[in-house]
Amino acid sequence: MNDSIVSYLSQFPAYKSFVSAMSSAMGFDAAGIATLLVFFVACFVVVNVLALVGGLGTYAERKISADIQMRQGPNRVGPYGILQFLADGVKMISKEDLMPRNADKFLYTVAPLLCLVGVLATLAVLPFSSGFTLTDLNIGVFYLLGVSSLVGVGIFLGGYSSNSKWSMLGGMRGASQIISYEVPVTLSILAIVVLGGGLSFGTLVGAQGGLPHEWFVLHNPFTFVAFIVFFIGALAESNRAPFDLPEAESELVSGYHTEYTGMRFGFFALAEYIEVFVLCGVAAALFLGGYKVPFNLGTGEFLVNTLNVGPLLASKVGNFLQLGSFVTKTLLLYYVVIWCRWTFPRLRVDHLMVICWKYLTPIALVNLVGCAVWMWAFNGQSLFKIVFGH
Amino acid sequence: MFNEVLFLLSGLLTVFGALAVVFTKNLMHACVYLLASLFGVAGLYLTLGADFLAAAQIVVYAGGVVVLMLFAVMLTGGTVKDAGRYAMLKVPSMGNAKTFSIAALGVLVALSMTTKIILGIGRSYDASKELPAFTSTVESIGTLLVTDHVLAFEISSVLLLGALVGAVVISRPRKS
Amino acid sequence: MISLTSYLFISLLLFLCGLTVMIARKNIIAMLLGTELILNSAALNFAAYTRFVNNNLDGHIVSLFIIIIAAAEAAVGLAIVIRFFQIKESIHIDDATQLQS
Amino acid sequence: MEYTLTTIAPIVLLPFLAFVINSFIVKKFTNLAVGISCAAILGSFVYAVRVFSDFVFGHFSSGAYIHKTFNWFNLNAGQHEFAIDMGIYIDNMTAIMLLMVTATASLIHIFSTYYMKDDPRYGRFFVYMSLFTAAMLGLVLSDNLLSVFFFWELMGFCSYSLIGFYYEKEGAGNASMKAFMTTRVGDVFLFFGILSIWAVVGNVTFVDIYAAIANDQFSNVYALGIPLATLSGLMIFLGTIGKSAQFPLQVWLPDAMWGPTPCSALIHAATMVAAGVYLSLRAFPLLEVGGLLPIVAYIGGITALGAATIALIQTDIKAVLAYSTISQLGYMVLGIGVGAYNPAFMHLITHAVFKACLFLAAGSVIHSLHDHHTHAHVQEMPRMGGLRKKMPFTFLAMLLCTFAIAGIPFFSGFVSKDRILGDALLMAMENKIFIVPVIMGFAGAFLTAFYMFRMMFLTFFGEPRDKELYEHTHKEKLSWNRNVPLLLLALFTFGAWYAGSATGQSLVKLSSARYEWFKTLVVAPDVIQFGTYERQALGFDDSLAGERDFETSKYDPTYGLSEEAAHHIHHVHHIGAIASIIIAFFGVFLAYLMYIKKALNPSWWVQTLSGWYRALQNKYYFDDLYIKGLIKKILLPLNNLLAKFDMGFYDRYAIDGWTTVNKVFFTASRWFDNKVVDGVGVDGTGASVRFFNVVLRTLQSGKIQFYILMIVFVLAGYIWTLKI
Repeated sequence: MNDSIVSYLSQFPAYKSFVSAMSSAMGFDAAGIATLLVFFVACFVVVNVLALVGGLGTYAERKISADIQMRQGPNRVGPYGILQFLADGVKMISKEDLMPRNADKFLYTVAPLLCLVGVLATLAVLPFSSGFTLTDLNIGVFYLLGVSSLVGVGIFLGGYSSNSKWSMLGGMRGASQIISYEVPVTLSILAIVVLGGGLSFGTLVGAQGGLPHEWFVLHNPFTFVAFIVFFIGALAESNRAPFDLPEAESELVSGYHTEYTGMRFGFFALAEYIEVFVLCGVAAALFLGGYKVPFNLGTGEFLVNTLNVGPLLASKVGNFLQLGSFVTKTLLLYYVVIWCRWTFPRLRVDHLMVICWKYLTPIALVNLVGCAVWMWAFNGQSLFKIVFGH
Repeated sequence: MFNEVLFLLSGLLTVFGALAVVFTKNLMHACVYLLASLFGVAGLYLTLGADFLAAAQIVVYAGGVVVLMLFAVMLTGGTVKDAGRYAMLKVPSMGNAKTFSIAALGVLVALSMTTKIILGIGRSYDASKELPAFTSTVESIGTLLVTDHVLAFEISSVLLLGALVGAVVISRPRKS
Repeated sequence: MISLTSYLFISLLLFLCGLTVMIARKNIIAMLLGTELILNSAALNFAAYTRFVNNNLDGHIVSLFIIIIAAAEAAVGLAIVIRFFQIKESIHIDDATQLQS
Repeated sequence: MEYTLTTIAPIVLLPFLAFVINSFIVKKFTNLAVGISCAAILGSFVYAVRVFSDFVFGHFSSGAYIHKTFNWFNLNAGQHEFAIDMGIYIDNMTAIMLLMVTATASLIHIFSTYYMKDDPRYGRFFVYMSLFTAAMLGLVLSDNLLSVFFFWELMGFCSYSLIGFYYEKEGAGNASMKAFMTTRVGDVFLFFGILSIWAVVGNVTFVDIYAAIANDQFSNVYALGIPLATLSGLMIFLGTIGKSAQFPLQVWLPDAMWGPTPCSALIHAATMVAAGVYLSLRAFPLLEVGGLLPIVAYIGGITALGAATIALIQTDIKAVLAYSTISQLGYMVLGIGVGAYNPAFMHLITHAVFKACLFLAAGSVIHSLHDHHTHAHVQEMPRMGGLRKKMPFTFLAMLLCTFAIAGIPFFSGFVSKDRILGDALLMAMENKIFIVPVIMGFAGAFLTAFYMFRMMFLTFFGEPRDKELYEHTHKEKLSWNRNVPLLLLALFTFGAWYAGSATGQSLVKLSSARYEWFKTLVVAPDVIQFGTYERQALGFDDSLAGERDFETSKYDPTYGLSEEAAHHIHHVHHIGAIASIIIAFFGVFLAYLMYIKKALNPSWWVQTLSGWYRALQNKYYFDDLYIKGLIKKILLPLNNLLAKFDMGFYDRYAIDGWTTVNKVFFTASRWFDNKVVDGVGVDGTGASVRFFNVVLRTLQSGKIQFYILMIVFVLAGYIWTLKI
């Protein structure tokens, strides 16, 4: 049904030989176990890379913020402070892992896990490239939204279970913020789904072209506004920048993870940074053409036609190209997010809520209806196509 | 093979989640276990090939209902009278031996009856025939919703709107 | 081998747990949890029947509507509980016996 | 003439209609009411003349009769077919009777317009008169005893109301009550008679009775040991005694004189009292079969003689006439008793005519004698005398009628009375038992002559004894409503109208039977002829129901007898006639001596026969006999006895007894009511309701979890019972 990374890899002879070896070793048809193994390896790779990205995220954030504030940022550890995140990681692990006395032990330990699980679960459907997405579920977007709401639960439980007033307030505010911003984010994604005609990332990205004018963001004015709403919602949902009230140092001493130390805090921080990357990835995939390489290089036809390279090799190269385009787009957005953090002032809680319910949600609804009308009126053509004919 | 594994995992998750909900003393834990149990049910949906249902289950319950429960607990705990040492809310009793014994009685009766029915169904159900392969149900459910069951669909939308407005109005503290 | 009865047993267990929660717990919100469990057990049955008996997806539709209604019910229920709490200062079920004859 | 409902009914209906109309309008339109009443009776008279002419001049057959019936009501309950048919039965006797009644009634009505004019209740008198005439005509026409009985009672009521006409006078009230009661006694026996006949014959129409007698149905039926024929005959004759004031029950007629004189004329002289005799005539075959004729004869004789003797000493002119009526009725009954059917009926008719005339004349006399002091009319003969100059026409009419009643030859009275006495003599010859009635008859005849002429001499001849009264009475002028009726009636007292020969005896062989029309037409009903007949519904067919061929010689009484027997009958009749003539003249002569010549001194007779005189004055103590004897000695004690029984036993046990029974039941039911109904039923349900209330209330505990548990149990129950 939905093709996944294993299905992609299984095209290669190496995979077949591996499977035959496994089955001869195991004595029975090991296809199932083989796929399991491959899935396991793929997931391992993806998770670690993202962890790395998370770590680099902290480094990037400190460097960029320093750059914005006309200062250097970390440069001691490794060349240009590139290994700073490893130092932080080691610090996180070595720190003493203590728990408040009356904390709700079970929830205290479960909360960070929930957060991390919620974020990592979304990686399953993130469309790195046409082949490398772990599984291209045909309910991809729907699944992503559902799972990402776990983060809200984790934050809330974290705040509640650490048995202190600040964390409690931080948790409440964080959860309510995340839940309320889910509404505009979902509606804007729906607008794209209406255009794309399917819930899975594959179809949505496929519906876009390599060149910017074929991206959904420039498809029609409604989608452009939908991109902005999505981006703001994403910021709020990941408790970043102007919406980072839950762990605002000045008021709530760092919000819901005040009492957390050591690796639990590490989970929270890691979850946060990965979530930012994921959301940027989703934004890139839905609005900026995802892994689509300009001039269809990604599909490997060019190579096959011109350099008559073997189709398998061509697709492999194409995938890497697609991966490259997806990552660059996501990191660009990542930069914008970090950029926003040090430019916009923090929002008051009621302002936060007012923006969400009184402005973003209505706009998102209008966009959704607009896209639907656009689809019906111009039967799906992008503005550029209408204007310039092709 | 993959299906059986998933069934086993999610089945265990649901059952133990539900049992945990029954036996925890703390209401918050009950909510979390409920969340776990519902995720188990989502898993079961997947084993039954109902992927859209699983996603809907996750979105609705994980995202909405459980958080709602948690908020409700928070909003209803903090009276001075019930406040615990750290002004933590003292949640009313989650049932004691007496209530559980009564519950057990009820459950026993229900259990005997339903098992009788299920055995009846089991006997009459021939598990022989080949089950169809899993297909994506999203499109077909979508079409069904707006063709056969459009009335139910529209009414549920009105229902949800009503619930939304109602919940807001009811829970808003009166000005007086 | 997984068959219809296995799913029915799981939903039965879910139902029984929900029932015990509703009967045993003295806390209104706990009872709402119980209702959630019971509703899910019903939805599960429908899905199971669609898979094993006649798979014309109507079961899925019904389950979907059950989920929808469960959400609406939870929302309104909790609103009432909150209101009840504001009035009665407690959410103990035995305080809610005004309908007593 | 065509005999249908529309032609016969008016005879009865006209007066009845007059009665109905007048009873409404009499207060406001009195004269109109009187007019209607007179017109009605004249109308009936016209119809009666038509019927009379049809029978006497048309068919002229002794056996002719019309019998039309209609079904009055029919209760055929199951097998007993109980149907009562009413109808009319007209034969020669009925025709003659009709003519007589309507003629006398109309003349009396006319006279009443004079006599009652200044009476305050002038109109009301005519209302009763109309009703009475309707009843009498109805009786005459009716074909069965039941309708006879109806009209009989109606007449009784009319006589009661007319006798009591001056109800402010205490005597009138008593008299009407007395009249009503005594006739009622007779009616009761009549009713028993009708019932006994009914029991045997099945219905009571005359033709059926005659058929029954012909078919010998009465012979072997006994009731109370007496053969039924005699019993029912006796009962019917007792009815006649009551109504026609015969020997035991004659006390009421003299007191009936309290009523206005025209009423006495019509009711107590001509018609009502005659109805009794008419009924006996109708039932003659029954009396004959029952062997009751001797009894009838004796009753007739005693009444005739007794009444005549009492009449001797009466001073009130109306009293004299009343007793003379009783005595003449006695003669009719005597006639029946001796089997003189035709003469008895003739005497009835002739008597009706001259007695009505006598009463009207007396009425005009009384009406003109007005006592200024007491403002009342004078009826006492001692205060009269020499009135013939004051009232010549009344005197003439009265004189003629007195001749008739006294039995002076050439007058109707003589013809009929002589024939009765002749037949009586004949019967006495044959049967010794009849000798005493015959002697009584002849003695009565003598006394009748005497007291009638005594009355004439006292009122009209001699010197006026009350000068002042004499001066006040103004001379009589010939007026249409005072004198014409009198003279007309007087006209019909001549014997020639009724019998061919002047003397009533067929001394001379007449050329045609027409002259002896009365003797030929009126014949005792021949039961054989009625043995087989088929009844005809009224209004169906107007042909004469039955017509016997008529042999001219049939009118001769000796017809069919041997020459020698015929000669014997003639011989006896001649002796009878001569004897009666002698007696009559002797009576007149004696009266002449006593009151005109004053040769004989009445007071002498009074002293010598003082005992008898006192008896006469007290009317042979009949009134005392009845009041002291019958009522005081027998009825009152019986009454007391019954009262004692009623009060003592019946009330105490039957009624009070019930109360005790009631008390018992009452206490029992009260206990049951309290203990069971209240205890168990009412309180019980109350308690049960409370009990269930408690039980159910706990069920509604308000605890939701309890409800859930209930739901589970109920669900389980369903599943378990339905065995899913």
